[in-house]
Amino acid sequence: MQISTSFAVWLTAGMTLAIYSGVYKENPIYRLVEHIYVGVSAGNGIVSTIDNYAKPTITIDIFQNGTYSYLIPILIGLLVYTRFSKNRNINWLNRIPLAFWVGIGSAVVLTKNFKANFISQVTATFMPMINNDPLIMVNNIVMVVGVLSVLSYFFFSFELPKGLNVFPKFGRYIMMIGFGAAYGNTVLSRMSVLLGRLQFLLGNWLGIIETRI
Amino acid sequence: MYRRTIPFIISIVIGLSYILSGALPEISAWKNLLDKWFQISTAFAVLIGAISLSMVHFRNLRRPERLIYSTTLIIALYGTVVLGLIQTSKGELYQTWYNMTIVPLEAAILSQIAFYITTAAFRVLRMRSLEASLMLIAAVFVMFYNVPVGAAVWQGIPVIGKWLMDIPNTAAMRAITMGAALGASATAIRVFLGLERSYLGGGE
Amino acid sequence: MPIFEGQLITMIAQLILAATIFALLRRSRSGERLPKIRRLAGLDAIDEAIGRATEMGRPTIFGNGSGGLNSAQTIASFSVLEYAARSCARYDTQLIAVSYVASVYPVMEAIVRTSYLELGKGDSYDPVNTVRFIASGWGASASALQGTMRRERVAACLFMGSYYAETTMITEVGANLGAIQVAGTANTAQLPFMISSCDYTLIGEEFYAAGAYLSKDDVQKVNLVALDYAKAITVIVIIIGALLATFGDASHLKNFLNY
Amino acid sequence: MSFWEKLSKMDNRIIYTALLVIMIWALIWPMGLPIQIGTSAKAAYETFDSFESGDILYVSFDYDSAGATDIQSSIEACMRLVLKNGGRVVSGALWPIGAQQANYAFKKMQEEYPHLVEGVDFLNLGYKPGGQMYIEKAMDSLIEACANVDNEGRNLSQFPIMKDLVTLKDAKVVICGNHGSPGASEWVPMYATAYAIPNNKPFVVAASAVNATINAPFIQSGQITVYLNGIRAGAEMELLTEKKGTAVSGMDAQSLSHILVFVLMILGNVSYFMQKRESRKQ
Repeated sequence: MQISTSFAVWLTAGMTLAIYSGVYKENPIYRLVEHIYVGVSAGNGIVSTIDNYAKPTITIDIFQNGTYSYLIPILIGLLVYTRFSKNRNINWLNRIPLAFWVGIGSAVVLTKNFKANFISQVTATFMPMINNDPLIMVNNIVMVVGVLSVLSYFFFSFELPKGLNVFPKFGRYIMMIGFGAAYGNTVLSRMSVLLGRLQFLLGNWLGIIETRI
Repeated sequence: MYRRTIPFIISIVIGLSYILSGALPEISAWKNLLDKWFQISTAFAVLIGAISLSMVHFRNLRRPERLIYSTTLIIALYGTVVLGLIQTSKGELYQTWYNMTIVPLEAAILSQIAFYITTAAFRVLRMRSLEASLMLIAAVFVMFYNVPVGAAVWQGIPVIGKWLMDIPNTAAMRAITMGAALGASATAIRVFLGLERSYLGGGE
Repeated sequence: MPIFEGQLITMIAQLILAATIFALLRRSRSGERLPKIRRLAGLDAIDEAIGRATEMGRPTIFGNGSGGLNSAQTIASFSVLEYAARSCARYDTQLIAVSYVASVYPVMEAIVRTSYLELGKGDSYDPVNTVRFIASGWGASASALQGTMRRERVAACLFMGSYYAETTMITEVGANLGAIQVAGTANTAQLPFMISSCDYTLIGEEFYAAGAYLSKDDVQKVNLVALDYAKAITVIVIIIGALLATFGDASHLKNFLNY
Repeated sequence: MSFWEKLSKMDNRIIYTALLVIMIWALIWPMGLPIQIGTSAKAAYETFDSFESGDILYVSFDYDSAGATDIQSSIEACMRLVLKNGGRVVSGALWPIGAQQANYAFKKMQEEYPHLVEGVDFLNLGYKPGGQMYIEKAMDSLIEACANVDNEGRNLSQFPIMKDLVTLKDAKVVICGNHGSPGASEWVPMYATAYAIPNNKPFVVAASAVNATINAPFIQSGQITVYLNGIRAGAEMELLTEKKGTAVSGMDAQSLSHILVFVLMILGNVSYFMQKRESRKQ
């Protein structure tokens, strides 16, 4: 294990350190590297879409297989660029692809998404609240009451009767526990990203620890 | 008038026929075709972000304090695209460039948050109220449920952490998910009823 | 022939939701009153924050995150922006509205300018500095936003919209500046950071409700009322289901809903 | 200025340095705290150990290099198990950068199992646009969803593995590597709820920890069968497949960084309450 001799590794390490320098103090190198990142990632998105999808659609589907109907969606996609025209008779055409995508998107929301994110969640809450195992029983009760309380917290157009007021309050507490859990997991996740970079710097670059890909 | 009506009719016809052909196996070919069309049309609209980005940064070229950054961004963007079109994304030079820039920068930029989250723990997570305290306590248990030191200190930590994740957190997130699903459906319904046209942008 | 296999109830449920929205809208347009939407504490906090900024003679900053025009959160944020712009114009408080989404920026500009003009404060509207497009991409925009907040020494921060990882960075700066911060988002992973560092946070649907409450558009209000009905029915169905599961067998109801 | 006031005005850079120092410390001199193997890692092990010769695993790399530390180890461990049993692996990506993560994983697998032949035992389909519509299309025809080509731009019909994977429904298990959207929020409605769960097929998600709370309701309802949460699950999977890697070696650094966050929380709160008491005295 020794320090890397690869130019690419050194440059990569330099980029990483430039970003970290920005954490300590905002500086021009940090901003420069950040702008490189924004540019390259936008460029890469274009290149990989063209390479992996747009090009083969034209060369294979249209020219080789003669599926000329695919010219229609290509045209729909291209219409989006009319928004950059100043001519009012042309630039409204960019709404056609938007309408096409929103139409299909809304259809998916109404069918698949509603089923998965609503119906399946409702039926999963049909839990027996009496069980021989007291632990399961408590869990199920907390779950059902918790879901109902959080739902009741989000009523805006009518007030619950006096006695039922405890539910929205309880719902808020349950949510706070949920957000706490979200915080705990976020710590793990963010530290992981830093960890990955440190493993690269100490491993691939400086050769102090085992390398990672 | 037609500038708004035609797009609106398109979204209704496409959307409703998509739902219908998904429901009737006999005409599911239409849905399969639309799936493919959706993919193709998004693929050919891929330049839109880059164009908006370029417009902002070409405008910045006139501002001396932004000149160097915007020039860098434009060169990085178009350099990558040109290199990718000449070499394809599998070319050796492209791959090297990509591995040197995107791979480390993506992670390095996001990992800055590790630093911010640490200072936030010191500065802003205060037990100002019962609610904030509940949040903080849950956060501590879940944090130590996730790492080995938790169990090493006390076996109860992972048990409580898992319970908090599995029961109260699931209940809260489930209700929020349901609410969001209802909200999303209502938005889709408004699209089909013609009440929601913000997606068409401003103007006439 | 199976029609809507596994989705029949899904479709019927949404037809009912559609009918409710439609009926409520007709009622409201024929002049009948809709159920009143309760005022949320977070809205008072917005007034308080702008008031504090006015007293201190320092600016109020408004941001609406990285959502595009297709995001419901962005749409809801527009109502809050309009409200904030009108308050700032009325009290002659400097408003800085920042955007980092190219498509959202012109809409924000139109909203703020119109609000200033409607109150006869067109002179206070600064076309360069009131609504700003600060950067694109969250990394660049988060640091630009931090810089703006520090340089302008903002006294009130309103962060309303679809926020992601940048939350931690910007709310901490606001807290260090001693600004009153009011935030609202439906992105649950970011809520802990808002709740801990902001004076008031509109959680998830509360944020949409705030948008509808402040909005002049009756479609938004109708939508909220219809969703309340839907949630009430959901609560009843869950209670029935849980009772069936406890004292009998909920599988019939389950199968029915999945029919 | 009292001690507590001074403490609360401490320069952030001291905290940043402390974080860096303890993480580097733990990486160079690991303490080797024991890692407990949780139920979900065990469930994942069973799921993938049940693969038989010829069974196909489809992995969707819906993340970038920032999500990789959290997710890659879990996915590699799952692939390792499948390939060990003679199964095959096909990968796709809903994120442009995901295709590269798939390449890294396959390169590693080829080092471990040199007999693997590309196109026969494994294949990287690469990034494809469309998000949830890609999934929907792939349930009908995978080749069409991919516009006929793999990540290298080669025609898909020449690869034997694609003959047995006409649609996504032919895969024995699908794993989604989830770092954000598109990701599990697309796979759950389009694939899991609509097809996999009603047909008693498992649906596995390996996600960065940020997503754990959002995905929790779908785990409880069974729409996600096996859930691998962050680097922690990665470390557990590395131990189960007896191939220690970066996840295991990083767990000590994770432990220490979590302790630091905890200590800072306590310090912050103590100084908050002490200052409040002092100001009340005055």
